[in-house]
Amino acid sequence: MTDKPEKLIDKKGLRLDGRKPDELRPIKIEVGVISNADGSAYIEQGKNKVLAGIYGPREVHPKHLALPDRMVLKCRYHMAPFSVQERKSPAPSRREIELSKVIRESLEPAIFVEYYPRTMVDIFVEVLQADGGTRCASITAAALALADAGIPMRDIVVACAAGKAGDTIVLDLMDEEDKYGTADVPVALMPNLNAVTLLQMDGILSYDEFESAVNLAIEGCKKIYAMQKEAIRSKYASAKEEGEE
Amino acid sequence: MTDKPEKLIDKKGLRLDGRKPDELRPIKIEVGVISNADGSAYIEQGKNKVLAGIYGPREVHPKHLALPDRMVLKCRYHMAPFSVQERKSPAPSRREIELSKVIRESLEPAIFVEYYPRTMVDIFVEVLQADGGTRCASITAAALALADAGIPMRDIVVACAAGKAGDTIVLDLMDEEDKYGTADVPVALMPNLNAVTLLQMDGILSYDEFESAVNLAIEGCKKIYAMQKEAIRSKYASAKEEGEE
Amino acid sequence: MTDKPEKLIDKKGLRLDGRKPDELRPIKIEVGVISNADGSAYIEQGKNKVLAGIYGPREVHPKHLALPDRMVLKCRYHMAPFSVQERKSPAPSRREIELSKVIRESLEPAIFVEYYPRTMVDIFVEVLQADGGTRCASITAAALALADAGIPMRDIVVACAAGKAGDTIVLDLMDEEDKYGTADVPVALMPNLNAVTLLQMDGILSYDEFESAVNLAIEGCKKIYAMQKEAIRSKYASAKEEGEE
Amino acid sequence: MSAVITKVKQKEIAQLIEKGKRLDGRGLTDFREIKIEQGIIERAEGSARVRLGRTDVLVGTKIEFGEPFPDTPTEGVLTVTTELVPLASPVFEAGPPDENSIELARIVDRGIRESKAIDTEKLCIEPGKKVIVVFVDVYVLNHDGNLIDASALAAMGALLNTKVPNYEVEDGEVKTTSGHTQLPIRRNPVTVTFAKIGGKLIVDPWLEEEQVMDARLSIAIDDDGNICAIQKGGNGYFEPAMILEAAKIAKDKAKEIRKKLGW
Amino acid sequence: MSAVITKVKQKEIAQLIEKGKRLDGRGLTDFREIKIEQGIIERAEGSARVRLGRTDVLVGTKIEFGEPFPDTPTEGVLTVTTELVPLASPVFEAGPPDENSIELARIVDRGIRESKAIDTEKLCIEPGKKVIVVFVDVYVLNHDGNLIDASALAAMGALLNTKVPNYEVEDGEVKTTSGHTQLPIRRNPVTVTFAKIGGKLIVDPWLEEEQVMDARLSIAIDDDGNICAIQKGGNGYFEPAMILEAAKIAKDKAKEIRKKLGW
Amino acid sequence: MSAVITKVKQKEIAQLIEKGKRLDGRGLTDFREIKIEQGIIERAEGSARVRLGRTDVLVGTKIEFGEPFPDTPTEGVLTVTTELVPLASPVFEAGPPDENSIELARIVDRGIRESKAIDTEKLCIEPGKKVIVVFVDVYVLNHDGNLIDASALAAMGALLNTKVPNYEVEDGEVKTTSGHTQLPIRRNPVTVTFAKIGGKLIVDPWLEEEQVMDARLSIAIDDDGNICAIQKGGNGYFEPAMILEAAKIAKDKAKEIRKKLGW
Repeated sequence: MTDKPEKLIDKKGLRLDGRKPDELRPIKIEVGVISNADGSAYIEQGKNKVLAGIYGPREVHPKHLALPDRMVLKCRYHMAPFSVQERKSPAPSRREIELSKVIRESLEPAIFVEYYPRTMVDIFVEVLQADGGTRCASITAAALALADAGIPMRDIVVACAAGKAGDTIVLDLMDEEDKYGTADVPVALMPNLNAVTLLQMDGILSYDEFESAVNLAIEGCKKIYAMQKEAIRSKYASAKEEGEE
Repeated sequence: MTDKPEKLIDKKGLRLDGRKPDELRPIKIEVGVISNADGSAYIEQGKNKVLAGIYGPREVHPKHLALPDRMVLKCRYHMAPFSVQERKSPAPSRREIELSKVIRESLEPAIFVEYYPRTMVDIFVEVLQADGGTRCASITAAALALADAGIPMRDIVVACAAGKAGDTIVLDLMDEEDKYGTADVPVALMPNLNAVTLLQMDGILSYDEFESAVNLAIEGCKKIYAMQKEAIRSKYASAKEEGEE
Repeated sequence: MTDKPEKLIDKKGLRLDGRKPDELRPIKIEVGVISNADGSAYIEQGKNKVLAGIYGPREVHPKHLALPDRMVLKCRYHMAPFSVQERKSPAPSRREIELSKVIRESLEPAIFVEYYPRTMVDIFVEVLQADGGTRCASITAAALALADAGIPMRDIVVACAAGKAGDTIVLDLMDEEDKYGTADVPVALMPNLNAVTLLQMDGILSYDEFESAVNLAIEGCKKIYAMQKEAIRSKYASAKEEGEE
Repeated sequence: MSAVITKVKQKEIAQLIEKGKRLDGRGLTDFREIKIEQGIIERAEGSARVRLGRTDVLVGTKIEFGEPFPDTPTEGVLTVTTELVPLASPVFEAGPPDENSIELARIVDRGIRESKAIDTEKLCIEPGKKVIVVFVDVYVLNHDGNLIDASALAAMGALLNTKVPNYEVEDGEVKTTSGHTQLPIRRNPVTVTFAKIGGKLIVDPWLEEEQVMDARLSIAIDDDGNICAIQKGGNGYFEPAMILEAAKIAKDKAKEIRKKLGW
Repeated sequence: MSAVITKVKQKEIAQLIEKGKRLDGRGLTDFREIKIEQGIIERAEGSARVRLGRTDVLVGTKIEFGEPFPDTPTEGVLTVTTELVPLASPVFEAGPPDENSIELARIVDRGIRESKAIDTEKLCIEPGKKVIVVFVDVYVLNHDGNLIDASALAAMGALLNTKVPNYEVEDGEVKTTSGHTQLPIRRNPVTVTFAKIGGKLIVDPWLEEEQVMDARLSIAIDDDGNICAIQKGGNGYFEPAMILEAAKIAKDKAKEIRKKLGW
Repeated sequence: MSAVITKVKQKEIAQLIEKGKRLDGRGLTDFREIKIEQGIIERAEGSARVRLGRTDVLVGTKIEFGEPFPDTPTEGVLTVTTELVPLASPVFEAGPPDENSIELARIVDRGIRESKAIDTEKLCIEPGKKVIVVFVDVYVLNHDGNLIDASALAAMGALLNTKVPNYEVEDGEVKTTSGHTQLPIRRNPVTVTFAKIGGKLIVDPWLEEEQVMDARLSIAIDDDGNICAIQKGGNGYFEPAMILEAAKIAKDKAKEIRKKLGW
């Protein structure tokens, strides 16, 4: 177990990993990584390693859950037993069940669910390694997987947290800041529509601090959004190259 | 935990709570207490606090359980985690599963199940606080809830236990008498039909003692039956008043 | 718990229970022992006591599992809580789930599954007492129960293990040889077709030892096969006698 | 089973019973033939198999060392489970115990517990910390009606031949040593089950009778003829007089069975 | 419910809200009438029943002695569960908690935990070994919308009247003695839930409003007016400005409720 | 999948195999390309990802301190689980492990255990009380056939880079200290899986071959070329001679793979 650090922000105003308050962790994104899935994406954000896969639109199972005017969206957020310090039992925890719900509800506003009535789309998120902020990384990856699967969407959803470490409002909290910080505000956004699709908060913030945190998280979302677009472009490009060969 | 009392019956022949052997605990009954339910009732009997609600007749779920010539009756007896001294896990215990069955089988003889073929009636009993004799209080309340829901019945079922505390045959055992007494005989009755629909026994009784206990329990049932009738009357009256206002 | 024995094979080359290396344990077989089942058989092999019953061909439940061109075969291998030294929880263990699968897959090659499309046959195996080699005894009994149920088959499947105890290749391992021996090779066979339908191995064997063990197990299978035939004959005979009386 | 067939059969069975007869030739208060074999599972600490006609129940007991319940710190623990394995009947399904299985276990448990059949005080090793735990596992092998009486008999039969391994306590841990003693049994309760069909009581209903009965009543009787446990089942009712009649018959039948078994 | 009816109702409700009105006559930021009864379950260490209009939630607390979490060895443990028993609504089903039940429990838990409402350091008996465990069991009796705010209020109401039995430690085991002290409560957070319907925010949605809302936002406010927990729910979204607006309203409403309840 | 299509495909695949060819161009006893990456999950004590063609398996190991099994009081504990997460294939479903998942875990476990790959005696901390527990969690990321060989390889790959944290025992409790040692590995078993199609044996079946195979045979081979575990699967059978042929091929293939990986 990591011990509680003395200070989350040093004298120079830098964080434990040397980042400035408004700096993201290193991010690596890949699209189209699971050959069996209809769409998939992989993200590394700091030490987070998250894989998202999409199956669908496909037949609803069990059948009686089918809806006449829209698709059914399902989501399963799941952590590998070895993804965290103490081995996690494979059975879904209450936390995983809640996160499955909020992740689904953060992606659903983007999807034209009425385009595919009587079908089902499954979003599967597997956290292979966790480092604080897995729900945001999951949303970012799952949105790309949905795009990769060709699910029609209003925008690509992107997520990032801001929060308070020590007395400072910081972006993209890592594990220690999540655990020992004052507050954590994960936000998911459809940048083109200026629409927040996920908002949670843990900790204590004044109204003004909350406003700053939300605004900082939105800035972070926009930066990651650019990387999402780039990842799609580079997959298309390589697919095109392969096609031309 | 309450310690074992020295004597269950004092020199004057009175019980721990001052009752005479053939005396009921104070009883309070209310009908129509859950606005969402099709019928409901609440009973306090001593420190027992029990809520019963009825949903139905409604569609059978899952469908293949529907019966062509009668309604399906389901019953769930459930205790709140805080209803007993040691916190009870919310998962149904073996005891709760057995009681759900015997309560259902004590109510079913009263219901004209053939009037609503292909439907289902759900009886939900929630024990908010337990004080000995919850199954009888549950039956008394559930029968009223069925009446409140307008389910056609031959009679209102009513239940009460008798038993043996020390050397005395007593009516309506409280928690300590249940735990430290010699025998407990819960009985449910359709008074107008002189029909016993629940009979269980724990403990040791001679034939003669058993006969006395059954007769005493039946007397108790008849007294509570009068209160049931009164509770229905007073609900009707207040409904009528509201209608006239 | 039985302690680890000093030697599994004594100076005379005999085993703990006095058997020669290529000798089977005493076997007792009965066919038609469960009146409710469509077919059944009971086997004692050493201290193993195993009961197998067949229900079917019957309607597939749940319906959507029915296959248009063949029967569905199900198998449940289950141990009674008191069948082993330490009480076994009634819930199916991972071992029981694996054995249910390999037993089913050892019997299925013998069955003309295409004769009864859209039906299901259930094989239920109950181990009442375990003494090493329960899977083989289960297969031997279940194959007889299938025959007793009149399920059309290419051959009667029969099973027996061979293995290595100390430095010796031995037949039909008992509990101590299973636990403290070097290797265990359970084999199921359709003798008339020279077809191996079950093969597993635990332990360490050279190629030559493995070849010897497989051959010895096949010899054992053939001996038990004769007893299976005899058990069927004697059931038929007694049924005939009853008919003639 | 189709409801129509059941009603025809119900009528037929009820008409016979009206005349004091039963489909299998028994009188109204006759048990089927009872066969009991004890000690047949060597790996179990105790065992018995009871056949009541074609109903076939095997009970095995296991002994473990464990903790007492907080409210009875000086008493051993009794745990009864039943398994209605799908081998035994086309209507039994694999999976966690359903309400019928749980009710059966609790009736068997109640008969043993309320009659104080086991001297649980003698099963205490260290008050509040270590006691002997007795597992009674009821395994139904063939279901042809009246599982309650067959299971209750087999459970007592198994307890009567249950051996408790000798043990010693060392550093708070219990270890078995060689040898064993008999489980201390004080009472031999016998349970008698009635079915009400067409307004009449019959004893020991077999499967077809159970399928058409209005209600069921099981009464456990101890060695002194006292009643020690009762359970009504089924969707029908009993008039109070019929309950008292059943209690009297149960007393006689239990005595008869106890005599037959030499208990 | 048919999707067509929902759309008609959604339009009707949204049109009213557009005019600043609601079906039940409330203003957009009005709560329904709040009734709270405390200490009504004597067997529980604490209890409270909250009625928010026809929504009816009972919370009971139980105190046990147990082990701390490894990463907070000097703090007591808080466990919140919710049961959406089928008695309370035709849409609730018996069985293990579903995602709605779990989300509700976790929102209630978060409001209490993040506001540091309980002084958990005072619940430590022996660091790393023994602490006081507080169970908060939320029992919904009737569901007519906004279970979050009703449950959060009832949970705090129950904690405020929770008694911790006195105890002594002997040989590493904790035993209760006579008497009790009050559970140490430092903060009284209040949760305020919004629904977004037709682009407008309303406070304390009742069942019909919940059925047609686009999205939901719950904000917990502590005694100093700070935000201590937030949860967005539902398949819609919020513009950032609307979130900030909600945060301001929540602060006012929480203050109002705290005043009304004398917290 | 329609049974008709399967039969057509089966015929096509079998005819190719008859000519010594396979759909993907491999020879009958060729493995697909094997890629292995080790140590890629820093939070795990050991990890490896194996790609066998498009089949993709990630294994992570975790180390805990726990109790030994009663019958092996001086040995550490090995626990292998597999998760066939629905991400990896349209035929996998969320939920508790099914028979395929359990069989896979038990085959991987058997290969490691029976070859005595781990020196479990060195994992004993205090005989009968405290030992090191090694969790091997097999996580299938993409299923394109022959999960057995890929999982067995990834499991050994992860064990080979597993670090055991240093520890000290204080008052009967084990605490980790700084630093670590390598998990003691003695053997590197390799599992080789065969499919029988149209009377012929092929090695390393991919998904389409698995869908049409008659039966499956997996043979684990240790460093000395001895057989240490076997599992037959599927609804078909093998002639005894074919089993012996497979055992010979497995010995060669295992040697080849071990050489390629430098094990």
